[in-house]
Amino acid sequence: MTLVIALGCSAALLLLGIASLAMRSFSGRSTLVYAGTFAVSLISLASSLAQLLFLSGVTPAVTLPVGLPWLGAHFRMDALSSLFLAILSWGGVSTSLFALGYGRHEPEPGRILPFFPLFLTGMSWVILADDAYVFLFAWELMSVTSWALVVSHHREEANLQAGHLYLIMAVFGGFTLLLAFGLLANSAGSYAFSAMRSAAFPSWTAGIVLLLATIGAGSKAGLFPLHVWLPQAHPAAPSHVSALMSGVMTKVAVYGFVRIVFDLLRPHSWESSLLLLFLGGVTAVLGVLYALMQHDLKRLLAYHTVENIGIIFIGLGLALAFATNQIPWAAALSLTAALFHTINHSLFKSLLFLGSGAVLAATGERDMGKMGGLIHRMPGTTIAFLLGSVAISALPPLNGFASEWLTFQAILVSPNLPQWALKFLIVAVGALLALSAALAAACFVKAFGMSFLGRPRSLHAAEAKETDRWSLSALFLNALLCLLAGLFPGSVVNALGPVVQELVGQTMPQQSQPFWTPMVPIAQHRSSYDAFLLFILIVLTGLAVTGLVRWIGFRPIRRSAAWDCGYPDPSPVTQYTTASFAQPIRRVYASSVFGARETVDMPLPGEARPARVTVKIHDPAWQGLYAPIIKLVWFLADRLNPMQFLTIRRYLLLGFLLLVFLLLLLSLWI
Amino acid sequence: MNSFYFDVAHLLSGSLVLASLMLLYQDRVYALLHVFTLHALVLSLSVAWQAFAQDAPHLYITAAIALVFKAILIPVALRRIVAQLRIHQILETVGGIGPTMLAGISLVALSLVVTLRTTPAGDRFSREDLAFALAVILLGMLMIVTRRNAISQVIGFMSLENGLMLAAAGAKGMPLVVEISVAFAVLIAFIVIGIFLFRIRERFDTVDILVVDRFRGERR
Amino acid sequence: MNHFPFDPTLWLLVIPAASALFLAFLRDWRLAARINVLACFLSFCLSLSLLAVPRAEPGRYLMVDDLNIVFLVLNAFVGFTTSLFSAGYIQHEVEIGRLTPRLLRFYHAMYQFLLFGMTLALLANNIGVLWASVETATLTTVLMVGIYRTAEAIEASWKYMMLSSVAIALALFGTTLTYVAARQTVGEGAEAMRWSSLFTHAATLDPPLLSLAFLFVLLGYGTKVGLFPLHAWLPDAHAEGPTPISAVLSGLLLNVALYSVIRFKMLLAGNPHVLSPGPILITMGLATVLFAAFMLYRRRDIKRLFGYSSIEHMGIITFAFGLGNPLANFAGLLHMALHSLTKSGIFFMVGHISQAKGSQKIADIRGLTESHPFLGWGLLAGTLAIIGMPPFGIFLSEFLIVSSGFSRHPWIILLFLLGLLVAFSGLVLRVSGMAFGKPTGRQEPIHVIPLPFLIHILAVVTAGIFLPHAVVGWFRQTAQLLR
Amino acid sequence: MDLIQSSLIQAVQMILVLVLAPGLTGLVRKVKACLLGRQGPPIVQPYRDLLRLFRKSPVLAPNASWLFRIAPYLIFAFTWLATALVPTFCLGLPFGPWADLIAIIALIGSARFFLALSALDVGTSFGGIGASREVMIASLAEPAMLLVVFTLALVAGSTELSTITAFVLSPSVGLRVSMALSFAALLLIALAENSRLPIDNPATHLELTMVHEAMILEHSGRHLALLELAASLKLLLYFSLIGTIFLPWGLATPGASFSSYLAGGLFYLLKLATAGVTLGIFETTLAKMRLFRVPDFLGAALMLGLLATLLRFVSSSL
Repeated sequence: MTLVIALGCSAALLLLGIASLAMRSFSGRSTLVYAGTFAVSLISLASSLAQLLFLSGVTPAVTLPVGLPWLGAHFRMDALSSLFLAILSWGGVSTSLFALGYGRHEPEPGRILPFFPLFLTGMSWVILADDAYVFLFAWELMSVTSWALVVSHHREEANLQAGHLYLIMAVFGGFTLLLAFGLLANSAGSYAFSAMRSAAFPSWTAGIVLLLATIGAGSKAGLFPLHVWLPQAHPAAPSHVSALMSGVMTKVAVYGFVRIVFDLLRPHSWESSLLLLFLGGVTAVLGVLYALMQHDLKRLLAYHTVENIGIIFIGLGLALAFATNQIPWAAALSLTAALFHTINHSLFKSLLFLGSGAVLAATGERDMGKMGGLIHRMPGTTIAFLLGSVAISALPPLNGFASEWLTFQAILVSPNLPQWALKFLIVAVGALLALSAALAAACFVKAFGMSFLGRPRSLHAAEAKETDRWSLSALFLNALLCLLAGLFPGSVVNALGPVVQELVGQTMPQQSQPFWTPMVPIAQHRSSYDAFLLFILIVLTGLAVTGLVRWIGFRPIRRSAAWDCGYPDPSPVTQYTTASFAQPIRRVYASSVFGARETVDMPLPGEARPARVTVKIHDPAWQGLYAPIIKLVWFLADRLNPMQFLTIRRYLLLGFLLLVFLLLLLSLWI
Repeated sequence: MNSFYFDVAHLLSGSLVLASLMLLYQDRVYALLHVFTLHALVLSLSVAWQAFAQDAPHLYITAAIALVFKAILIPVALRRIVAQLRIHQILETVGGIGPTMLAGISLVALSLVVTLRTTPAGDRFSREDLAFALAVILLGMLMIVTRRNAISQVIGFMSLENGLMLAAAGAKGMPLVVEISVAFAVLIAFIVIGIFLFRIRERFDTVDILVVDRFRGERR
Repeated sequence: MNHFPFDPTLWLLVIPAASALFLAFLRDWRLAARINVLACFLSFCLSLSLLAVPRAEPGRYLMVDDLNIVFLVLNAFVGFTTSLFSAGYIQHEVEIGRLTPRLLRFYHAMYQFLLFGMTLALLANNIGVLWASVETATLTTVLMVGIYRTAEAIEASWKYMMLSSVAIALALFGTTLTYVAARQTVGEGAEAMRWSSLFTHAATLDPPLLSLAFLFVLLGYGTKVGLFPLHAWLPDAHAEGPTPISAVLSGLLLNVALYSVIRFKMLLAGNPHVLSPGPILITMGLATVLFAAFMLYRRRDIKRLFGYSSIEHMGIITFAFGLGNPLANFAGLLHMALHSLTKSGIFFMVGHISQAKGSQKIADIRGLTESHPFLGWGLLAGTLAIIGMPPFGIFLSEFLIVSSGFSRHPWIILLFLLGLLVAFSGLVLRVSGMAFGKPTGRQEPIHVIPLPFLIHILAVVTAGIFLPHAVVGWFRQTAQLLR
Repeated sequence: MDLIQSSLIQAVQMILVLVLAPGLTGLVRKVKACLLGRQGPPIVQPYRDLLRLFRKSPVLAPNASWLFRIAPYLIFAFTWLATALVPTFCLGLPFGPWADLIAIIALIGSARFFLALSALDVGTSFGGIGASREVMIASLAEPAMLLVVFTLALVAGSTELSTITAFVLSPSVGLRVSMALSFAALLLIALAENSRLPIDNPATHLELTMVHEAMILEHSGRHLALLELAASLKLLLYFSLIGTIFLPWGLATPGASFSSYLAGGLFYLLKLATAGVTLGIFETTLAKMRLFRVPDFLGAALMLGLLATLLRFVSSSL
């Protein structure tokens, strides 16, 4: 039933997308499409939540007479699917709500409206698919529609390049998944997931499939070094689409990975987890370091997605390590942490991207170096964005901390693992995770401080207007969810129970209601965390102190020029900028990782020209991996191109040689 | 089928191969034309002989076509072209006569190896024929790809096609041979007229080189 | 051979032949275009009737069996839609004076004659007839390619002519060899050239001779398929001829040539002792895909670009048949059908685009989705279809080829995918450059006939989402036939 | 009864840390002054300063936002809460299960986050300097701290402070090399986190050197008072952390007699005093290092932490 509703919703979105083509001339179509998307997503959210929370006992399945001939299109909605469908639907709800207001700023809605619902449809089919063909079909559909959205602002050359890179990477990932499914289907004898579940795979197959799945899903999710397209493509799209891509599509990629590895494959060799842990750790740290180097708000957020994907994959790697060593309770803990972080990231990353969209709409700026002081102009957006920043920086009492805390707890049970390699690697990964958490805080001090605090750095920023109420409501809904998920992590953990149960065969200990009791991942004496009471206490303390101050003797506030050690600077230009803020961290980390070089051009006294600092940063992934490949392709293209310009005699010569060669082969064969 | 018939057929087709090698050896236009006339003559003889041997009267037509069209009309036409377009007497070859001859001989060897070892069961008659035919075809192609001169390329193509005729005639009881020979006559006519129409000077490559410079479809 | 009220196979040949004759003498080109469409429509209906009428025994020269029937229908269908497109196309050509009524008479006659040749090739039950008709079709296209009389056009058709005439010779030798191989067991005369009897005796044919024959056939017909390194004529012929002819070339003639290769492969498959064609086909297919993929990057001419993409797809199909497992064969047949639909559809768009922009240089085309939305999005959709993106059907065939082949030949499939990826990147690079960005050049709208393209793209989408069971059944038993 | 008692203890602890914190700062200053041969301000001086600051009316820059005004309260609340969670004179605090060691560190992190934001709010260059340097230092200090936590957690099998302390107290545990290493790491981190020498000089207002001072430059009146108080609370927190983890002797166990509680309190005061004196001596003996040598300093802490964690495996395997 729930599955039928969900499929109906996806079909409705499909129709909506097609219908928007029909209504080219109709003026209110933008509102219509987004409102429709909002309503439909709401329904599918309800159905998926119902499936997850109340009906997790039964897993509805449907087979439609379309798709791969002689097999049909299989759809299934188990706990995992319903969880991710809920994430997806929530993304749809909030982004379409935001777009109800934001969509008005769109110069060419005709390039977005048809693809926005289709994009959602593709993702929901990926999540509901129960055979390889439907899965890949939907996967590529997702890629194509999102590509169309990325290039929707097609007049900027940069967007086109970003879209090109994105599409190639997406297809590359699709191919690897195709190979993975080819292997699975070959062993299972059918493209249906049900057959793959029941099949037993030889260890080498399992290893290769896992590798392929990591590459395929990783390239979509943004694992280092497959992430390069992400920070270019996500910001290129309109902000509500960026929110969907960063907040939801990367999660769909995570879903694909979990589905293939934990559900279909169920590997038995622990070595594979080494790869995941390593990639996850490196991705987390490099992602946030990249982010710290950015000036473009949306690009910073996109790089941050890379970091969080790293964190999620660390959790998955841990789960794999424990599961393959038959320590199900620890596997359950790690998997819960990973899934919890998945939920959290989709919440606060959508929130932040929507916030950046609001800022973009208000100031027309993506460069943080031209913002500042928005806290006075856009109070609502500021509060929501602040909450999001606190959440993504993994600070209590918000949700980001809860999931990272669980991940740390999972890391701390690593001594139970028999393999030394894993023990050491996991500790190292833990250090990397801690590093990335600290850097994330730094990064969002920068992001929030530069764009919302201080004094406006440009006229646009100075004259910014608060966004419309639709956008604000979308922002605040996400912020509220971040807060709730942070305050009552126990309930979320309980809700994740069925998912974890069906994937690793055990769940975390049931978190005791009522909600104000602490969250206990393993045992009371071992570790526990109670966000709600901490929050209450913080609030109370704050109030108490205020009261105390008044009691000691309250004096009204006076306003006067800033002190600044006696050198109050007249112009906002003298404020710290993104580059200068990141400078210490750049000198500490980036000089080695990114080969960052600063050149200072200081004019002599009396010269009129301004002094400038130029920073050069090299992307190791691009320099080391992509640039050579591109060079090679063009080299070969150039080498082969003369084949177009040979003389007829030469062409005939080629054919003649081929003939003689084949004859020689034949004479040998006989 | 007693061995006398066979020996004559064998002799004729063998001499066709010889003629092909002679074609390869030529480096003067008119000499080339003469040798080709010989080539066509031998072909028509051997086809006629086949017609007699297999008592398949329709093959006589093929022989006649070969005689009239290839041995008389085409050479005449080509002469006129040479005269009109003032083509050089000297033929340029790619990589000299000597290596070409060597290549030709090894090609003959290859074709013998392939065909003779292919058909252990097949009757000697068609087997030998096929071997020679294949040799002639390969030599014809070799001529096309090693000669820069339009005329010699056309002649190469025609000798190739003579090989086909030889094979077809040798394949006992094969239908449509006549039609095919007619079709080829038309095709060759096309080519020759084409050369004439497009005023191709000196060598085929010139067309291409002009084209490379001005219009090889796509400029570099 | 039992009789029916009427024998569609014969009429399938009569109609194009007769109309070719008639059009050759018709002066009014507008009327000629209409008649052309009408004739194509009639033959399309006839081809459909083939499906309905119970099948006759293989005749002396003609036959209809599982393999060729779908290509007959496809042939007639694409011929019909193309004639619709060409009606609009030539109108514009006449208006800008690139074509004169005299040339058009020739054009229409040749168009029908070409269809006649291809239909005969598909219907032929005799390898000699097959050879003759394929060559007829080829020479017809040679003449059509040169129709613009520009230096480029003449050069292209000349190249086409030279390469194909050598190929003709090779194919003929292959045919002769096949005859000789069959003669001893099947018996002399036409019997030994008849597909129907050849297949029944396939196991007893002289193996080494048959292998030799296959090599020559492969090279002969392979040249028309456009397999590397015999492809040279294809891009120029596509680029310089009138666009309807490019559509027919890519959509039909390549298929017909490939069909003949497949026939011979089936013959080999029936004989256990011959050399297995699989590896050769795989190698040539792979080489073709990789080569075409890299050639896409430096292209400056939109039609040549898609010509190379046709080469690539012929490589893909050859590769699939080389793999030879039932799924791959199925995918190969499907891919043939879908490619001809998609590629001809693309050429419809390309034709209109080059007319709208007054140039087929890629550099002159930009921002189509803005200046000519239908053309731009159409080109984009066609490109996405041809590179195997869902919801288009080619996704299905590539899915099957790769997933079925990977476990057996992992490295080969990896190379294959590499080729696909490179080609993909090259095509998207060029096309997104043309479809997006700030429009340049002429921007005034032109008269477009959307119907043919829409039909094609719709058919391709349907194939990707839902293949009718009848089609699936047919493809499957044919795939079994191929083995 | 038990609940009342425990909540009473918790209340006492919270008041205690609040009362002691400024005194500790005063003590350190006094010691340094004496060592430098000055008389120095009396130990109670910080209390007076705070009181005066509380009475003064804050002066805000024209463009200071609401964030600037609530940040001090938040920062104070976070820090005080964190301090209240660390056992000072007795174990088994009722707040204990609310937050384990990781959460305590994260609370400090939150405080720092808001401090850095409020520093950026007015938009002065000094605020920027302070904030950017602070986050750089933190980005090194926090991982090091977490590695120390890992070691402890791996040794004691828990991140719960009371459990760790109980474990260290238990006779089973001998002298562990990894514990020693993490102790050293923790000391280094404590210096960095509390912006003491050689990382930062709390007494200076030289533009180039200051970090923490630069951040609170624009704050005044009660806001400044709260921030100062939070700073000294943080110092106290680290001291009591070191005390309760590495020298847990004298800590009263839950449900003990009043006298033992008293003893625990005295022990605690003793620990604080020694720590304060040591810090004073330490700070007088060395000079501040250049900002970009801080990474080396904290990198050492990081390495120590990692080494400790790895050695822990080895020692356990032996």
